[in-house]
Amino acid sequence: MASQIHVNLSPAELAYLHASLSLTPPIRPDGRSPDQYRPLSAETGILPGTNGSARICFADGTEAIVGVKAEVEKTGRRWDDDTIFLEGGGDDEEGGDKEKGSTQQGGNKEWVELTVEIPGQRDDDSATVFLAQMLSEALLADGGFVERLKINRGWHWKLYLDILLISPPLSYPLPLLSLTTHLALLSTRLPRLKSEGDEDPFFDDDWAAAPYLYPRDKKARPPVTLLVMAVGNNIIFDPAKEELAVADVVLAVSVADVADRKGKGVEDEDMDVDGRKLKLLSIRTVDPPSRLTPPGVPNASNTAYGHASAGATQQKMPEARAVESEAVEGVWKAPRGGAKLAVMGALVQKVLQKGGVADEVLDALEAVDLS
Amino acid sequence: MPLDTSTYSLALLRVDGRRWNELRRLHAQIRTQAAADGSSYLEMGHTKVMCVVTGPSEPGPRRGGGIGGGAGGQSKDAEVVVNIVIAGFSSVDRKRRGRGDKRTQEMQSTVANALAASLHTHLFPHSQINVSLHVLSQDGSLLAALINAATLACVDAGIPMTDYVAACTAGSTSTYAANDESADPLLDLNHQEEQELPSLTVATLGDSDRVVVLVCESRVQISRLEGMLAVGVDGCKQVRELLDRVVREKGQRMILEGTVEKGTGLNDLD
Amino acid sequence: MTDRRRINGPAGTTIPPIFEDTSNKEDANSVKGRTRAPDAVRKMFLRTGVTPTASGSAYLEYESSAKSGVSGIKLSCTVHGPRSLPRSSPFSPHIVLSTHVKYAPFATKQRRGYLRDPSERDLGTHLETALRGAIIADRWPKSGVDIIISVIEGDQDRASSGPQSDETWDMMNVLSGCITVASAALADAGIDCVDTVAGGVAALVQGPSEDTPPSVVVDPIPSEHERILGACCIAYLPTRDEVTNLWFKGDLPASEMDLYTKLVENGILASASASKVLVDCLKDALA
Amino acid sequence: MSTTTTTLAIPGQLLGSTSKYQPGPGTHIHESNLYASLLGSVRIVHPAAAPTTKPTGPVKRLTKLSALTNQSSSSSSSLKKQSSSPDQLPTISVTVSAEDNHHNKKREILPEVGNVVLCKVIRITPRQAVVSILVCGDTVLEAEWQGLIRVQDVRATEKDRVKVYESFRPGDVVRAEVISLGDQANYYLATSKNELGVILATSEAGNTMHPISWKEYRDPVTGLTELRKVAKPY
Amino acid sequence: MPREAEPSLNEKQFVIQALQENLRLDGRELEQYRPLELTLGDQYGVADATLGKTRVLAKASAELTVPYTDRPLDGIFTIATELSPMTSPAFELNRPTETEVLLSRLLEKTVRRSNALDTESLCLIAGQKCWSVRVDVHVLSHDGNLIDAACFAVVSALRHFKKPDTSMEGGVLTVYTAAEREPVPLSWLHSPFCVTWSFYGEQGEIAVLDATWLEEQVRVGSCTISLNRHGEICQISKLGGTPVEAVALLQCSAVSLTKVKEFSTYLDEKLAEDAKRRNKGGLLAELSAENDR
Repeated sequence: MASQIHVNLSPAELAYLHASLSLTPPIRPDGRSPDQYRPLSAETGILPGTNGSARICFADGTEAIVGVKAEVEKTGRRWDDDTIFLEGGGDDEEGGDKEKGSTQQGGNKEWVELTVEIPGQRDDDSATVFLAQMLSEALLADGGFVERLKINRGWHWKLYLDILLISPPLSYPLPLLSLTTHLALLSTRLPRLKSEGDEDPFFDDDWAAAPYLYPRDKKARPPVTLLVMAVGNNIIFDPAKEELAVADVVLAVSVADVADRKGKGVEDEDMDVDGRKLKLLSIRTVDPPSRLTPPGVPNASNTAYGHASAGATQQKMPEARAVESEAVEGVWKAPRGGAKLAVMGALVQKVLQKGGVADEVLDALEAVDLS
Repeated sequence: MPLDTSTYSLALLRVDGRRWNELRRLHAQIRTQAAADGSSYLEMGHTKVMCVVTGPSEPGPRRGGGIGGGAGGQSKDAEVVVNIVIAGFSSVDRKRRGRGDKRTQEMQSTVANALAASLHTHLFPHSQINVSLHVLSQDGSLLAALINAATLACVDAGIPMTDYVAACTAGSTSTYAANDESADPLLDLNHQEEQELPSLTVATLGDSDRVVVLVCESRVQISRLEGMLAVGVDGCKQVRELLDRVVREKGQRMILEGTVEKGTGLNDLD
Repeated sequence: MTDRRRINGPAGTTIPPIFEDTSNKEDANSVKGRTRAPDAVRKMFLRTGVTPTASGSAYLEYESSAKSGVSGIKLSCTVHGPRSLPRSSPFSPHIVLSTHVKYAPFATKQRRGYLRDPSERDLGTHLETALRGAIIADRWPKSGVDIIISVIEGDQDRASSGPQSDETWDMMNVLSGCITVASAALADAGIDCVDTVAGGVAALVQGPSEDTPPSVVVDPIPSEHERILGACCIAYLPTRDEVTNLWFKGDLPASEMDLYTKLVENGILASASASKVLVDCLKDALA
Repeated sequence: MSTTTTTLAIPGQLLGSTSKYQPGPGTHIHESNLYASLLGSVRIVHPAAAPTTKPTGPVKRLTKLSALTNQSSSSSSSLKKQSSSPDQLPTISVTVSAEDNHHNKKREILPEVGNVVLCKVIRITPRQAVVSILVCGDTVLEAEWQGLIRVQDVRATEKDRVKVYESFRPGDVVRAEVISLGDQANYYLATSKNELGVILATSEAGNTMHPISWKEYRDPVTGLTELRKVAKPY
Repeated sequence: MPREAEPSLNEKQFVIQALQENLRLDGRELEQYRPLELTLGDQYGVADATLGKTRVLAKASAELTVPYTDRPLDGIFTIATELSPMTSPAFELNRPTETEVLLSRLLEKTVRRSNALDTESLCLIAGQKCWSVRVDVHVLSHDGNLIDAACFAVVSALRHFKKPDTSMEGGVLTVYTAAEREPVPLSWLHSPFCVTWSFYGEQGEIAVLDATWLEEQVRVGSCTISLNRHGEICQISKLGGTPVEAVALLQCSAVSLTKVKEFSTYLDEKLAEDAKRRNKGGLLAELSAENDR
């Protein structure tokens, strides 16, 4: 959860931040507009040793590198209705389409292995695990992805995604990592299959001929995970560390572009103008670090100002810190409780609406030329 | 696959077409990253390493892989903490090694101690210098590359140091079993050669003959040590020159861009 | 991350049992689909104070489904603390919450190890997020509380050898249970909460045939449905009408936002009914 | 004693508006309404009686060690209270008490700034005395909380003359007041009041001593005196 | 975590001063070892090496397991080093310190990677059954130069160790107890030993062998060289520290060779002694079923 990143801001500063962010329009510390991302520079195909790789550097200097490696793996050996054809042999028809059915259900966890490396954090640290789970969850939720990995009924590709955060984690790295992963997958190519049918696969070793995992001509794109937060009624995208420190609620929303998705006959009518058809893959609540911020002391109960009352009444009353006070204007109080449903709905809506931020981000990423 | 050294004896050319005393292409950059105090990117052949230095700073909570000179920032010298991440995709066949991996830890402490020898840590008491290294691709001479990258990053970070710590590998043709004295020493081995031939990694301080790091992990006749060491040491001198050039060029550029004030006598330096 | 504390058997030598899929056979008594109404949650049993040594504890059990061989969920939760933080940890003006969710080795069809695997850690993080919102953290400075949940039975279809992907949906069910049971245990431990948080799950399921439009059900059991298109797990504060944790996963066209909202509403429905049980349980714990 | 135990409350239950009640322990304010934050019974304490009522939190424990102190000091505090808070709203609070939860489990409470605690001296240094807090108010604590009496907090006057080893010895039981939450490890305590200080001391000979002056204890057997910061007996 | 108490400034000064005048606190020459004692246990594969106050006990053991899938033709050979709090309060269980990691890596490189033990001979049925030989190193007391002592202990333990004899007839693998057949020694290829140098002075010009704990604490650098008696270097590791002239290192390696020869002769004597002690009345000749190749 985000609370792992520590912010040292005084209650006064927090109160100020919160106030300025809940203005309409909100005033962000770095002067961005609410749905504006940090400027970034990206490049792909930086590592010849991998099937696909990408590097993104945010303007604030945070930098991540993602490398994708693919290995051929026997399918079989799954506790599935179609374990009938274990070693790819003994093929019978309904085995095949059953398999299809099952893979459509979000596919096999084992086909994708995603690891996140954050300097200074153990790789089994719960925050890191949370990140990894979030990113892989988005990938797997899109059934089409796993179908891409199928070679034939006996064999499939296993993808290894290694995500490295190069810079020290200045802000919650989720957006950065997600964008980088997206690019890396876009640039990923798998060797062209030469064998046909269910025979053991062998491949064309001409790299130039290797097709992309996400073919260029199709509109399909890997998922991106956006970090959205709300302060008061304002919705703010790609929040910086300081902004997270006063967030009321933080959501991580994963969307993907599924223009070429067959199956449910819905997409035809509501294609929007640029033919992009967004799909909601996963939403997670991220624990806002604001809950762990130190509260301010309203002047009334500030003993330093001679109002000894608080001290005195507490005199012989253990637990009397519970003496509650109404929220005082300009005094920071760590938020309690959760978020109203309406707010959450608005967040998601803002992400998904046509021409919304998700659209913009995907456009921006398509602009990156894939070497 | 076994590397037939016979071809070498014929043409005196190595598998990748180098002579015995040739380095691979060494490409390096410094100040690759805005966020860090110091950063560098270094390629030796296909071995690619990134380095980020933060500090000298107040020692944070003890992190994993915290192996270094001082003792928990309590010492009167700055503690050099090195953290090496070997990316899963770096080697040809993907293998993932966790933080606990002993070999990585050994390299961490080696780099840390090598730097500590050259950096003026006594200038920063009770503080910590964090060096985090990322291995993006490996093709032999990994340790050497790590040391060089770390040195560059420290230069970029502006941490006072005695001199560059430059490293490279040296090997010897024909395996230890064949006890021929005619075996030639080799410079800067790649992965294939490292697998087949006896090799050692040597790092020297500046252009002196003084060895900071000497690591040999393969069986070799003691008689051959001298030859290999000699080649290695003078390889290090070449490497130092290259590193030095990188730094100077960057310096020049920064002056032209006006990012830094032009100091006096910088022209007579180069 | 290998388990160095105990002597482990050789890796990968155990394969989970695959039982004969009775649902394929045309015998009358085997229930295939869901028997409950779409908006009916399973009956659950909740009781606090089951572990005398802990400062707070609770036990939660879901009834097992009508479908043969599908087990319910059994969870036990213990709360330790508030206790003084270890000397190494820095000063904290709030209570420091640490959540551990652990499957018993026999809880699911596939044996779980003794070390927490990523999915368990993930659950722990979700749970923490859900509870952080409920707890009034600044009542307990400089102190920490450990919330330990052990999943005794993990809601998996043992009879039919369902595909792996079901696991994630099971996780959601388990998480909702964890949230409810943890909140009961917290109340039992006497740690200040703004409200009794309760968890609930709703899912978007494919109808019996492909052409029927997908429908929304609460508290789904994966194996009872043809296919689950998406599901969401919600941690809900009934009296404040607020959500502390929302976890949605699925495959939902952006054009169908109404489906999504419907899903969330049903999720809240489920957690509301869970919180009824919770409230009653707490009430008679007092009486 | 006009305390009225009305009903049972569960966390999140509405208790009334802030215009009607003052928030006491186990309650919290949300949108100018009072809600319960604990599982327990609701108590409404009327202001006139407020000072003399026992502290609501620890009432469940019957280990009275300092009844007298409560009387005297609470009366003193009552005066302050009168002056400070003119509006006399009844205080509403939710408490977990032994009788109303069937397996009578004790609920942990924390030392607060301003509490009087009883603690045992663990070790002394020239700068401070390290103590472990045993009793807070009237409640014997479950968890192990460590405290610190710094040399400048031992006495109200002539602080620069204070020597820790002339004020405390390991093993002494000290009555002290919490002055700060302190650092991550220790609460900061002070004995800079007459009624605060060592209340139980054993001599080097190992006998329990009795106080003879504001700074001396005497061993009844050997007749030797030792220096302490003596708490004023009642 | 508790840290080792550092020697006082005076101590440091004194030791270094002395070394600059070629004097050591215990009156040794700079290149002289402390008396090395080896005790072989009654059980096969137990070796207890003492070097002054440093004492290391190594125990070799073997069990039947399945070979690793990626190396079906090799047996398994592991060296387990754990520094217990018994050795020094600075060590904790389950949290390897730097010293521990480096020590185990050194033993690993010296004994295992230089394949002193022929692991292929440990394989009984390819891909199915093989011996897993394991050496546990226990440091009983630590007064400097752990590495050399530990390495010596490990090698002698392995040399001394005998594994149960086995036979294959018609795909049936039989493992004989010591009563049925005399256990057979491991097929041992060469005996590497570590020699650790400590360096002192500004330029690291003073090289000292077998430093005590106090001396180790004040040294500016160290270098461990592993050789066998045939003058084959198995491993060199100078992991940072104050730079040392290359020539000096070469001299060190030369001196190390002589030391290593002393070690191996000493070990051979000890083993011979032990064999004689066991072989009462020369019964072993009949008992052992292996034909000497």
